[in-house]
Amino acid sequence: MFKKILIANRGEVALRVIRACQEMGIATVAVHSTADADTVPVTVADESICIGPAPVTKSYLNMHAILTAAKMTGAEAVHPGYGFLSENETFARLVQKSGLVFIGPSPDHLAKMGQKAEARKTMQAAGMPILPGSADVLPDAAAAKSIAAEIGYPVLLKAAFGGGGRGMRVVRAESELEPAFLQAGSEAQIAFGDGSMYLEKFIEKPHHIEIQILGDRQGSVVHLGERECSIQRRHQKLIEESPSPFLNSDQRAKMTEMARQAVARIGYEGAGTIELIVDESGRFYFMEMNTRLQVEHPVSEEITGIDIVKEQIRIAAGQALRWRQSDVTFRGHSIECRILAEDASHDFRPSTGVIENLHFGLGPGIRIETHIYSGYQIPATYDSLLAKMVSWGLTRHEAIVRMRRAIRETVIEGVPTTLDWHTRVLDEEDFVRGRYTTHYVQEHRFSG
Amino acid sequence: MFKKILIANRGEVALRVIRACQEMGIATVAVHSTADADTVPVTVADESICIGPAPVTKSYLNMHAILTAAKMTGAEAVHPGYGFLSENETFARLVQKSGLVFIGPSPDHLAKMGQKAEARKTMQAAGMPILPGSADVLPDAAAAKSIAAEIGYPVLLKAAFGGGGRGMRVVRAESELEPAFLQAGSEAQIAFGDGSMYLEKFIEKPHHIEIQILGDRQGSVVHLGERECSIQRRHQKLIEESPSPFLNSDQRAKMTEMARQAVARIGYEGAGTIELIVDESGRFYFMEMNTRLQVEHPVSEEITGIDIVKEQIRIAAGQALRWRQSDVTFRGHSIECRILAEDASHDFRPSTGVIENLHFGLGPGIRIETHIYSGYQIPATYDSLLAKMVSWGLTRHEAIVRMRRAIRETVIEGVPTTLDWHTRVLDEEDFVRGRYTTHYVQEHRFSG
Amino acid sequence: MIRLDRFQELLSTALAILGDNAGRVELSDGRRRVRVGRLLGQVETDTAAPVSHESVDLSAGDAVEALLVRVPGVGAVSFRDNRTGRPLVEVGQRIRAGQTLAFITAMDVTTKVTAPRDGVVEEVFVEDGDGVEYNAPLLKLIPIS
Amino acid sequence: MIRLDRFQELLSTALAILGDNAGRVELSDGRRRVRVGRLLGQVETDTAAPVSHESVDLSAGDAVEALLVRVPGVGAVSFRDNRTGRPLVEVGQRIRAGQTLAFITAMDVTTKVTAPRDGVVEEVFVEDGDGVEYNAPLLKLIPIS
Repeated sequence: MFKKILIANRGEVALRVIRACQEMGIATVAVHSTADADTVPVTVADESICIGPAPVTKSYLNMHAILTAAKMTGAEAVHPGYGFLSENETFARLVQKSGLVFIGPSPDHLAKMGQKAEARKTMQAAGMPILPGSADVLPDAAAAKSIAAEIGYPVLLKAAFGGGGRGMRVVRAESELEPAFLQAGSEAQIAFGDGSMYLEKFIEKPHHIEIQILGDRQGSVVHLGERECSIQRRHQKLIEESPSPFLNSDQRAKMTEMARQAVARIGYEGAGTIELIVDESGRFYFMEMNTRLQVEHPVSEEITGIDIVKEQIRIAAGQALRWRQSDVTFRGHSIECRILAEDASHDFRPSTGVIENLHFGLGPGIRIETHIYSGYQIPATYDSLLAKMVSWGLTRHEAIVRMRRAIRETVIEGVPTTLDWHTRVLDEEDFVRGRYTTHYVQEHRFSG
Repeated sequence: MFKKILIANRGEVALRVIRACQEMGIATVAVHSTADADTVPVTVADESICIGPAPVTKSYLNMHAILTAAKMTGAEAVHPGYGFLSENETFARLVQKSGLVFIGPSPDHLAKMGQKAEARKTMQAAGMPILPGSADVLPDAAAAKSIAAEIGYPVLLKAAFGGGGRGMRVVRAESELEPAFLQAGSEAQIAFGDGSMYLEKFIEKPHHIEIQILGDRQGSVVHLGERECSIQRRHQKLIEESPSPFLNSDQRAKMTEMARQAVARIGYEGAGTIELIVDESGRFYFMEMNTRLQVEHPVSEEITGIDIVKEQIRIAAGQALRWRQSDVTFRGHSIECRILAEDASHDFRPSTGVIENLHFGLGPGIRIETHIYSGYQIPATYDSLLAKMVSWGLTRHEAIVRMRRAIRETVIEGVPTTLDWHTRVLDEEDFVRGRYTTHYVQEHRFSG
Repeated sequence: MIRLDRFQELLSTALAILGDNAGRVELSDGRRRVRVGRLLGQVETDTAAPVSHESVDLSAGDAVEALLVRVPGVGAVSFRDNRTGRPLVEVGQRIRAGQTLAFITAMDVTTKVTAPRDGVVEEVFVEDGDGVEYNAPLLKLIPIS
Repeated sequence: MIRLDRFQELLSTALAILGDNAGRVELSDGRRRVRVGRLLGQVETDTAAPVSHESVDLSAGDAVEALLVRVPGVGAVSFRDNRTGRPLVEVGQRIRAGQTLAFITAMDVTTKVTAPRDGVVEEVFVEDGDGVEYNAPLLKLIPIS
């Protein structure tokens, strides 16, 4: 096992990884920017090194400085957390070249999964269903029609270089396809200078569901169940839970096992997540694979009892998984609320400031993951995540009422937060019944 | 289900019960003395009533005031917590007579288990082994000899009205019995004015192990496993864990099942605890039954996932248990450290003062049960419990390292606490190996 | 009750705005929240009620420190003589030391509250029939020597 | 390094007491604990070393505000000319703007640290060969106009 690990991250995830290391008897090195000098991870780590000024390109994305810090402190491995360099192939190769261990998958897997098209091709070959559509740019409306006829309406026309909804059309009937193809194409031509179009199956009421995977170097792979992550706005998740209230046990068994086998087939090692889009009827399609720790990993830890960060470290040190799939047990239900320094009543506008009063509701079934404290100055440079409040209950109902109770006792003063927004969602009928899709946030706007 | 419950207690347990009620959608009434007016349970309860001045006889033991408060607020049931009136038969009867529900066993069971001799007789009849000894006062040394010969040496001679070790002798061989009997008898005569002596089996290396029981009104009883509570000084527990590191699975299965059946035989309802003394070889004897919630109940909750306080409330409302014994699952290991406002380097001298800085180490596998906050004034009138830190891990090792890590991050300033003492124990070899008896605290004195 | 004293004005305002239908009022001092149910709400509202000074002129007594008579135990307050049904005290009334001011009834046990010294009733904080906490302010006396 | 500035004196004292064998020093400001490993310890110890003022008399410069030259990036410090091996700077030495003060080497890349203006070296905070953090104080210059 490693004697010393450098954590190439900040905030709550840096603290999470440091704690795992401490529990394993591994010394820790926290690297930080000048803006983060006074933060909790820096304080609780055994050693800390300032690697640069506040801007991420000069600190947390500064590979050279991070590797130098690792060398200077004699760290044997680097844990990248999530975000920043966690899925960066070049960094993983540099870490290896420096004679250190990158706590994550191989650079090859990072590279493969880092490109969407390549990832889908790989996982399709490994047995995962892929959202049906045109593999390439459509030459004309006739080609679009023929593919649409094959996969069935509704379909989504997408500009190859598009974004922000421009050059995008949902087409529900064949008669609408040709005009939509021409309109969207010229819109894309004007907006992006390229009118190339793709087409894919349109999912009316999509669920974002992901499967947590652990694979070791010996080729064993287990899944830790799924996470329902459909409560999001602009791909920023706000609430996650496990198990998904939407799936029945057959659907669950099928998708987790299929993901597990596909990951085993590609020889993946470390923690990873298979992201699926799931339609109303439970049909699911591989979207992408996240080759790192996820922000929402605690909900899987709560229901399985397995510490995912410690497993990442053990796998990176060459140890075999201590469980077969049948040894992994699932108990109860867990929910995570990402408490953000954002003003939900103003379209989740990020805010900065100083945390003036801080008190978390604790007690049975409540886990708090946070780096903030009373007096903490939120730097404007980084993301707005203040704390992850995680509840566990024997039933989904119990997980919800515990979360409500913990949030009600929680006080975070000094900056606007999403605490009130989360409270509203936890009381809202569709959420309580577990009937929601990725449209939830835009369909449920709560006034301030 | 009840619409409103009055909590006849204070401190962390009052908060614990209020939280359970809130999670069940039940309104709460906190009663408090003038000394506790500004405490957290009073603040988070829906209503609060000051019932008297600081001295417990005028507030938390003031049955009349508590019942008046219940009537005034329209509470339908009273939860007594632990300590205070929780095992008071008269109070339970008064609550019933007032048309309210006492959340606990029947007054008859409180009465029966409240008297040690009666309790042992009842539980022996229900099938529990009892520590062998003289049922009555010994007439002379000859009688002592004959009983000792029957139960085997070593035996313990005890003054009927003794205390503090006086009039007490461990006798290891028959030749020593007569002189010891005479000496102890005259010692007791001088000290207590009565030389009457009992004799019982002496356990060299005793374990204090207890079985958590839940019984409903329909006659179903389940156990939630055992708790090892041997880390104690003068019957004040300091660390508890579940499962016991001392027992093997056969011993565990035998004693939990035997306790479960005995409790079912006496028709007990509510939460209760069968306290056992266990010798080196795993032989166990019933000592007493606690007819209430225990301070250390969280460790059983952590490994079973069952919320004991909510079950107490459901049982009191007449609901049947939702599990048979085979449905109760056990996962991992849990440890509780009772953080006290006591100076461990001065023989656990209690201290008072104001909590100046307060920060609990949180994160994976850590649960905190506390009523204190930064600025909290510890009243001299009540007990010294500041917080219960509870850790859970997939293994005992993980539960220990998580607790160590959480304590290391914890800061409680303003008063001496047992944090350092707990840290020492968590690092000490006998504890780490799980090899300890009730003699642990006196055998391991750590210098300040 | 004690812990709410400092919020008295705020509470009175809040309850005045909300009117009689206010089932519950919540105040926050930052770290903690204080919730007050109907019972306490009523008690506090009374402090905002106009006080009349009819029978005695108190202008000379302004410099004298008022004496707060507190509730000796949880229960229901009665300000009436239980034989005659007549009021025991009224604002502005002159009281002698030892005179009965109120009865507190709890679970069929009634406790008499008597005046600690001679004085004039300046303010009454609770209404006849209200449930009160231990140590809650009952009424204010302006001592007369 | 920045966060330790305020503890500098305490640290120096602690390290002086513990001597060279101090593997780790821990300070607590109440809420949090600060642990410093070997590396930082060494850096900080140097500030406690006696400073000699041999080559230049600085008595006239006392009123001039000293200029702190900081480390531009994580790496190992070299105070020697890599051709001649001779020291680049010494305490009391006079320095011209643009003159090389030190080299910071990190992963085979070497960065030159130059003097921002003319001045006299008053204090050097790190030793040749030390590993340093970004923004750590390297040396103090007394500007000469």
